[in-house]
Amino acid sequence: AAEEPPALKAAAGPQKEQLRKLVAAAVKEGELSYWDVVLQPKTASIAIEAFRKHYGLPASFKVNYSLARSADLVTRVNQELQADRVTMDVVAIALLPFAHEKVKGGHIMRYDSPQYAAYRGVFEKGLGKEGYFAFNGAYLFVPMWDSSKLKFKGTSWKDLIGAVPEGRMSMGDAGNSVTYLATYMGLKTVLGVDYFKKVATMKPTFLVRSEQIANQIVTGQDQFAFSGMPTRAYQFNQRGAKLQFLLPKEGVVLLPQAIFILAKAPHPSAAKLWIDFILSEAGQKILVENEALISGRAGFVSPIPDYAPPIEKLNVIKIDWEKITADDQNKAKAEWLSIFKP
Amino acid sequence: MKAGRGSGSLSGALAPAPTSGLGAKPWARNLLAPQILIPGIAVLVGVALVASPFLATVVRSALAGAEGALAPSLRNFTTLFQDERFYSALGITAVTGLAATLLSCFFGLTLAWIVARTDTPGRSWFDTLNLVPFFLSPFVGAVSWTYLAAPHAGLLNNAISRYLAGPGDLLNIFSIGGVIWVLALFYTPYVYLFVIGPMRRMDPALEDAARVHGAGFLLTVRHVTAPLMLPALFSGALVVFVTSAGLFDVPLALASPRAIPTIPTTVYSLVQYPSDYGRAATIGVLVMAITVFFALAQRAYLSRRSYATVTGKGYRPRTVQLGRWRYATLALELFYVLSGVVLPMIALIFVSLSSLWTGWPAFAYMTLGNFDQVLFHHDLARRALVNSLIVAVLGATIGVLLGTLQSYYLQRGRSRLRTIMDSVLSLPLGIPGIILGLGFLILLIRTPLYATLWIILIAYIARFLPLATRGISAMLLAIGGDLEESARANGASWAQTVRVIVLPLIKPALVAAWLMLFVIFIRELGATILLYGQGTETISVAMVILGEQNFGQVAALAVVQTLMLVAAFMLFRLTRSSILES
Amino acid sequence: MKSDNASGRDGTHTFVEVTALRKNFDGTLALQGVSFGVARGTTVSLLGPSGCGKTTVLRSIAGLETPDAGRVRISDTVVFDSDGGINLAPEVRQVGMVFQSYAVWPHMTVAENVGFPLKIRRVPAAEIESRIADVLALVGLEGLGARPATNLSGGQQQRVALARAIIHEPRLVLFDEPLSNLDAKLRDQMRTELKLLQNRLGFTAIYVTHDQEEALALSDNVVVMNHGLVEGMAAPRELFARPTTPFVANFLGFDNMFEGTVAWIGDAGTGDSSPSVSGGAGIPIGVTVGEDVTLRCFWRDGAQLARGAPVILAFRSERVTLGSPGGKDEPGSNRYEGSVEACVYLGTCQDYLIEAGSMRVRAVGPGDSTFGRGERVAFSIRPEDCCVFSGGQSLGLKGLTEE
Amino acid sequence: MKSDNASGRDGTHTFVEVTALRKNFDGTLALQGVSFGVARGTTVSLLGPSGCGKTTVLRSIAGLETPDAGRVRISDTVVFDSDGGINLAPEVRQVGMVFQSYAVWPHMTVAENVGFPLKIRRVPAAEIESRIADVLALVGLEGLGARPATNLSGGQQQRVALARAIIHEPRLVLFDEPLSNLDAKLRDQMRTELKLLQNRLGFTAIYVTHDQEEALALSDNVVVMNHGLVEGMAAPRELFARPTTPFVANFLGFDNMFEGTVAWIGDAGTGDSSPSVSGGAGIPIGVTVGEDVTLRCFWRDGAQLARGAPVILAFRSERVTLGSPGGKDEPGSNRYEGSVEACVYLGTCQDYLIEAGSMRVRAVGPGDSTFGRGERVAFSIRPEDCCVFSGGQSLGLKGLTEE
Ligand SMILES: Nc1ncnc2c1ncn2[C@@H]1O[C@H](COP(=O)(O)OP(=O)(O)OP(=O)(O)O)[C@@H](O)[C@H]1O
Ligand SMILES: Nc1ncnc2c1ncn2[C@@H]1O[C@H](COP(=O)(O)OP(=O)(O)OP(=O)(O)O)[C@@H](O)[C@H]1O
Ligand SMILES: [Mg+2]
Ligand SMILES: [Mg+2]
Repeated sequence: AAEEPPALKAAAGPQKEQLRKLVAAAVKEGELSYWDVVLQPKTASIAIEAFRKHYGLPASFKVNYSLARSADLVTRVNQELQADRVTMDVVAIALLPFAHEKVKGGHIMRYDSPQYAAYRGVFEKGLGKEGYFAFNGAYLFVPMWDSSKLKFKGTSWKDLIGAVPEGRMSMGDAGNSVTYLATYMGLKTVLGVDYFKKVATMKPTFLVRSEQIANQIVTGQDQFAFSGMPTRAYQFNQRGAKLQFLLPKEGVVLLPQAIFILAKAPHPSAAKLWIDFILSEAGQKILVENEALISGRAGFVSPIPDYAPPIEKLNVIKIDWEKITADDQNKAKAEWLSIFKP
Repeated sequence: MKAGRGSGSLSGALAPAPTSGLGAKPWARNLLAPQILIPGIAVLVGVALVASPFLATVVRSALAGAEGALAPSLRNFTTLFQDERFYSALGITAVTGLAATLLSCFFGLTLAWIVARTDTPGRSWFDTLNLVPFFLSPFVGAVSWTYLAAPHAGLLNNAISRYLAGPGDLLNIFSIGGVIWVLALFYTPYVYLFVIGPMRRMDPALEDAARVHGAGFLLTVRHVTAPLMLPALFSGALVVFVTSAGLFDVPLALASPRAIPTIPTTVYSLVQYPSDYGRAATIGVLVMAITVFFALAQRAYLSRRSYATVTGKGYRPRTVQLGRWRYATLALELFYVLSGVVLPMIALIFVSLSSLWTGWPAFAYMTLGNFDQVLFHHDLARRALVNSLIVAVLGATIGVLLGTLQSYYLQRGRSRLRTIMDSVLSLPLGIPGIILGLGFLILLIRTPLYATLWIILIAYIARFLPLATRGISAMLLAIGGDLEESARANGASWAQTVRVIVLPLIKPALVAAWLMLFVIFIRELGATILLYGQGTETISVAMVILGEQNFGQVAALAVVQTLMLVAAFMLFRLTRSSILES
Repeated sequence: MKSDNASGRDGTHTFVEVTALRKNFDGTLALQGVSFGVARGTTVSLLGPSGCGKTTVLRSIAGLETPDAGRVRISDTVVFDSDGGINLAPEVRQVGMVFQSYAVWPHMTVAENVGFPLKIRRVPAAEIESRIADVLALVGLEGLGARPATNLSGGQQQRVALARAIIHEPRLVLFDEPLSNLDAKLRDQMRTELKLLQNRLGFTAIYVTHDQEEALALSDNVVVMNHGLVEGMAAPRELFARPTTPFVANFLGFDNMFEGTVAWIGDAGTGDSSPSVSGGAGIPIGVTVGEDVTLRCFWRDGAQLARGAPVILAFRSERVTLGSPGGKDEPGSNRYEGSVEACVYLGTCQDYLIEAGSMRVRAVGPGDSTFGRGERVAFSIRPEDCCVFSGGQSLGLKGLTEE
Repeated sequence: MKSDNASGRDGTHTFVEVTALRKNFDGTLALQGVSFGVARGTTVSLLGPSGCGKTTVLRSIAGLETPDAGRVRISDTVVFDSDGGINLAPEVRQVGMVFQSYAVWPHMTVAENVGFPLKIRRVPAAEIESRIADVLALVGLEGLGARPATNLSGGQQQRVALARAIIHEPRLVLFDEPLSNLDAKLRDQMRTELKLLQNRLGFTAIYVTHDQEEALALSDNVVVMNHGLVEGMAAPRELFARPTTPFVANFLGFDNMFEGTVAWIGDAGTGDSSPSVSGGAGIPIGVTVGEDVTLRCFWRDGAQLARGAPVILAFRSERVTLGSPGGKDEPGSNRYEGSVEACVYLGTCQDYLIEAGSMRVRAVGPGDSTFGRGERVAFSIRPEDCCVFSGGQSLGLKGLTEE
C-alpha cells in the first residue's frame, strides 16, 4: 500500500510487524461481531468508520454491531457457551461479576492489548482484569433534577431525604435491572440499609429506563431522580432541557463496561484490533463525545468534563467485583425488594 | 318385520361382485387419503411446535441450581409456593386479568352489537375504527396513555389543571386501574373480532321474542343477546385473559413504577440478570396449566348447551331501530374510539413531533427530526422494518396455511384425538413469550437456524398459531359440511373441493386470521428478544433499542408502524369479498 | 278485560284495529296502506304469497317495526299513531307472539323459555313454577321443562314458543307462520291443537300464513294480502267458495285458470243452445277458452259484461269429474275428452294432468282410479264450480304465476 | 350405459344393490342391517320418521359415510364392501346428489354451481356453457345463470341443486328430502317437475323422504324404514292399501289406530250375526275396541289367530263415512254414533274428531258438511277399509307415537 494506515504509521519495530500480520488476518476473517449494551447505533457507526480507517480495512470488512439489554445479552452468551456455538467476538457489558465469572470459566480469551498500558489504574482499582478485560467506558447513577423547576442545593445523598413530596421522586428499579442493583450494593456499603429505608418512605416510583427517568423530570411528573444518568442529562440538555445532577460527597458507584473477546470467537484477529481501537485515545474520544461515558484511560482529557468528568475526579466507592457472586446479587435483590416493594 | 324380509325380491339373489379394491388394508389406505394425511401433518407440525417449548419449559421448571450445575428438583415449585410476593402478584394479576377481560368483553360485545345490529350512525366507519387499537398494540397504548394520564404530567391531567383548575393528578395511569384500563382498551378488538361474526349471523327473532314478551331493551341484552354470544365471547375472553396475563410490558410500564407486583413482571424480573430461569419456567408451567384449565372449562361449559343460532328459514338479518338511543350508542362508540385511538394517537404524534417532551406541546420543541432519523438515517430501524415485514408476511402466510389445515382436522376430522388436540394446540397461548423464546433458543441454538430470521419465524408461528386456528375453526364450524360433501358427490376430489369450495367460503376468516397474525408478528417482542441476531432485528427490537435513548423516535416509529398496519388493513377491507357478510 | 269499554268508545266492536299502515324499506313498498280489524276473541288470518308484507304487518302490531304511517289500536290503547306521534315499546303492548323460526332461546331450558315472560314481570318464583307446569301441560309438554330447548324436535319447539306466547295471558297473540317448518303430519296435528287451545283460553289471535288450508282451518276471518295491499277479506267459507279476485282464487287453490272471452250471455247462447240451470244468483254465460272449447258458467259479479269481453275462468282440480271417454254428453255439464299427460299417485287420490286441445287441465281422481299415461279420458266441470273474473284483473294473476 | 351388462353378470336386474349395511355412531345404531335393491331406471323411496337412518343409507351409497359393515354395488362396480376392504371415494362413484339443505355454494353464480361437475371433469368450456344452458332450461331457470346463487328463492335454489345433480348425466341420482324445505304449493309443483324430468332422462333414483305423499307420488318402490331397519318394501299402491305392520300403517296415514281384542273369527260371530261379505282374500273377524264397540273386519295375514288375541285395528280418516244419526244400521257396515268434539274447515274437506264411547275417531267429511261442535253424528267404516295387525307388533307403534 502506498499510503500506510494511521495505526501502522504510528507503530514501529517488531510491534509494527505483528500489527501488520494481525491486520492481514483480520482482513481474511472479513468481519467482526460486536455486542454492547450502551452504544447507540449512531455512535457505533462513527466508531466503526473510524476503526476501518485506522487500520486501513477494506470497505467489504463488516463490523456487525448489536445493542442488547444486559440480561438478554447474558442469556445469549451463556446459551452460546453452553451449546459450544459461539457467534460473538467482542462483548461489552456493564456486569463485572459476570465478566469475572467467565474468566474463571475459561471462556474469555487472554489478550494483552498494547492499550492496557494506559489502563493500569483501572486494573488496580479492580475495575478490570489485566490480560482479559478493561472497560471502554463507565457510567453512573446520581441524583438529578430539572433546574428550571427545582432549586436544589444539596451535596450529599442524605440531602435527598425530604427534598420533594412523597411520590415525586423516581428511582432505578433494582428488581428489574442489574445496574441499579449494583449501584444499590455499592451505596449500601457507605450509606447503610437504614438510609434506603428512609428513601423508601418517600414513596419513589420505580423505573428501568434512564431515558424515562430523565423524561419524567422534564415533564414535571417527578421532581427528582434518585438514579439519574449524566449521559441523559447531556443528551437532554443538548435538546434544550435544563437537567442538573450532583456527584454526592459520599461517593458514587462506577459501572464500567467490561469489554472482552470470547475464547472461541470466530474472528479473533479482528476482535483484537477492535479492542485495541476502542481503548485507544481516538476510540475513547468517540465514545465520550457521543455517549458521555467516563473513560478509564490514563491521561485522557474529557471533551465534556461537566457530564463525563475525568475518572480521577470521582469519589468511586470501592467494590470488589471479583468476589461478588450471583448469589450475593440475588440476596441484595431480595433485600432491595423487601425494602422498596414489600 | 326384520331387515331380512325388507330386502325384498329385487336383491334376493346375490352374485359375487367383481372386486375392484386396491388390496391394501383399509386403515392404511384411510391414513394415506389426502384429506387425512395433509391436515394430519399440519397437526403433527403444530404438536411439534407446541411440544418443544412446552417440554423446554416443563423440563426447565424441574431443574434447579446454579447455571451450568442444574439438577432435577422440585425446588422451584416449593420455593415459589412459599413466596408471599408470588401470591400477591398472583392475586393482582387475577384481578387485573379478570377485570380487563370483563371490561373488554363488555366493550367488544357492545361495540360488535352496535356495529352489526343497530342503526347507529356511522357504524361502517366504526367497524374499522374499533379495530385500530389492535394495531396500536397494548404496549404502545400503555406508553401513549402515560403521556395522557401520568399524574402532574399527562396531557389530560395538564388540561384539567390548566383549563378546569382541577388537581394535576386527577388521573393516575400508574395504578391497577390504569393497567386494567389500558389492557381493556387494547384487548377489546380481540373480543370484537371473535364476536362480530356470530353477532351478524344471529337470528334477530330471538331478541324480538324477548321484547314482545315483556323484556325491555336492557333485559333483552342481559337475558338473550349476551348469553347467546357466550361461545364466541368465551373464546375471546380466554384469549384476552391468557394473553393479557402473560403480557409483561403493560404492567411493567404502569404497575411496576408503583411497586405493584404482577405475574408477568415477576417473570420479567426473573429473567433479568441475575436470572432465575427455573422459577420463571415454573410460573410458565402454572400459567399453561391455567390455560388448559380454562380451555377445558370453556369446552365443558359450552358442551352442555347448544348455541346454534342460525336458523335457515325465515331468517333475515335485521337492524334494531334504536330511536333516540342511537345517540347513546354513538356516544359509547365515540368514547371508545377516542380512548383507544384518537387520544393515544394524538399523544404519540405530539411526542413524535417533539425534540423534547415536556408534558405539553411546545412550539419551541417541534421537529420532524424523529421521523427523519427513523425513516432515513437509522440503519437499524430500516433494517427492522424490512425484517418485520418479511417475518410477518411469511409467518402469517404459513400460519394461516397450518391454521386452516388444523382447523380442518379439528372440525371435519373423525379422529377421537380431536378434543385433546384442540386443548394441546392452544397450549402456547399460555406460555410467556420470553419463556417460549428461551425454549426455542435452547432447542435450536445448535442448528443452522440460530441467529436467522427462521428461528424468529418458527417461534412466532408456534406462539400464535392457536389464534389463527381458533378463528378459522369458528368459521369452518359455521359452514355446513354438506357444501363440501355435495362437491365430493358431484365428482370433485378432496383437493379440488378444498380449493374450489372450502377456501373461497372461509376466505373472510382466512383474511382475518392472516391480518391478526401479520399485526401480531409486526409488533411481537417477548419471543424475539432472545432470538434476534445481528441483522435480524425486528421493529419491536428496534423500539426497545431506541427506547433506551430517545422516546421521540420510538413514538415516531410507533406512528409509522401504526400507519403501515392500518393501511394494510384498509387494503384488505377494500379487496375483501363481501359474499358471506350479506 | 280492559277492552270492555273499547267498543263503547269507538263505536266499533273491533279489538284490534289496523288503519292505513304504510311502510317503505329503502325503496321496497312493503305496506301500501293496510287496514283491517279483529273482533275480540276471534282469529284473523293474514294470507298471501311470500314477500307480500304479512310479517311486516304483524311486526308493526307487535311494535317490532315502526311503520311510516298509519295507526294501530289494541283494545282501548292506541299503540301506534304516526300522526299523534305515539309508538309504544313492544314490551308494554302486552301481546304474545309465536315467531316463524320459533325463536326459542337455545341457551335456556324449556321451562326457562316458557317462564321468561313471567320472570320479566317479576312474578314470584313459586307462582312461575306452577304456571309453567300448567301451560306445559296445556301444550302437551308435561315433564319436559328441564330439557335444553334445542334438544326438542321441531314440533315440540313450536309448542314451547306457543307456551311462551300465552303464559302471561296476553290479550292478543300473534302467530307468524308458526307451522311452516313442520312436516305435513305434525302440521295437521298442531293445527288441531292450536284451535282447541284458543277455544279454551279465548284470546284474540292474528295469524300469518301462506298456506290456505291453515288459514281456512284456523280463522274466523281471512285477510288476503298481495304486494302490501289487502286483496280481500271474508270468512273462510265465503272466501273459499267465491273468491273476489283471480289472485285470491289462485291463492285459494283454483289451480285451473284460463284466459278466455265471453261467448254468450244469458240463456240464449249463440252456438251452444244449452238450457238454463239454476246456478245460485248468477247469470249463465259461456266462456271460450283456447280456440274451440266453450264452458258454461255463471257470472255473479253485478258488473256489466259484454260479449267478447276478456275474462278469466277458474276452477279447482278437485271439482273436475273424471270418467271413461265416449259416454253421453249431459247437457250443461261442460264435458270434454282429453288424454292423460301425467298422473301422480298420492294414496288417497291421484293428480292428473289432462291435455284437451289447447287446454291443459289439472284434475284429481280417486286413489284407485286407473287412467294411465297417454290414455283417453273424459272430464267434466259443473258450471257452479267455475269462477269467472273480468279480464282487466289479469294483472294480479300475472304477478302471482311469475313467482 | 355401463350398466348394460350388469344384469347379465349378476343374474339380477338390480342396478343398485345395498346389502346388510350397518353403522354405529358412538353408540347410536343408525343402521342395523339395511338391504334393498333398485332396478335400473326406477325410483325407490326411503320413507321413515326422522332419525331412522335414511340419510345415513343415502350417504353410504354416495360414499360420504363409511358403514361399519355391508356392501354397496352400483351397476357392475362394488363401491363398498367391508369384507373386501373396498371403499371407493365419492368422486369416482359417479352419482348425482341433491342435498336436503340444497348445499348450493353461496360463493358461486347459478351457472358456476350447475357447471361444477363438468368443470371438475375437464369438459371443454364451450360445451360446459351449452350444457348449462340446456339443463337450466330443463329445470326452468333459463336466464338466471349469472345470478349469485344466494339471491334465489328457496324453490329456485332447489332447482339449482337438481340441475347440478343431473348435468353430468349420472347413472344414479340420490335425493335427500329435496322438497322438505318448500311450502306446500311449491312442493306440489316441484314434485310434478321431478317426475317429468326423470321420465325424460331415465336415470335411476333413490329418494329419501319422510312425507308419504311424496314417496307414493314419485317412486316405483317404497322402502319403509324405522330405527335403522327396513320395515317393509313394496310398490306404492300395495303399500298404501295393505301396510304390513302397524308402524307402516301409521306412517302411511292410517290415523285411526286402536288396540283391541279378537271377538270372533270366521262367519260365525258370537254376539254379532252379520252375514259374510266378500272382502278380498281375508277371513272376516270381529275386533272389540274399548269396552263395547266391536268392528267387523278382515284378517288377511296367513297366521293363526285365536279369539281374545290382542290385535291392532287401523283405518284412515278419509275412509270414514259420516251421516246423520238415527239412520238405519246397514248390516256389516260398522256403523256407530258419536258427538263431534272438534271440527276443522279445510276448504275442500273438513276434519272431524268424533267421540263415540271410549273411541276417539278422526274422520274427514266433505267441505260443505255442516256438523257443528257437540252435535251427534253417525259414522261408518267399511270392513274392507280396516287393517288388522296381531298385537305383538304394537312395539313399533309405540316407538312411533312417542315422537
Ligand atoms: N328489514 C327489511 N329490509 C328491507 N326490506 C324488507 C325488510 N323487511 C321486509 N322487507 C321487504 O318487504 C316486503 C314484505 O316483507 P314481509 O317479510 O312482510 O313479507 P311476508 O309476507 O312476511 O313474506 P314471507 O311469507 O316470505 O315471510 C318484502 O319485499 C321484503 O323483501
Ligand atoms: N355424524 C353422526 N354422529 C352421530 N350420530 C349420527 C350422525 N349421523 C346420524 N346420526 C344418528 O344416526 C341416526 C340416523 O340418522 P339419519 O341422519 O340417517 O336419519 P334420517 O332418517 O335421515 O333422519 P331425518 O329425517 O331427520 O333426516 C340418528 O339417530 C342420528 O342421530
Ligand atoms: Mg314472513
Ligand atoms: Mg336425513
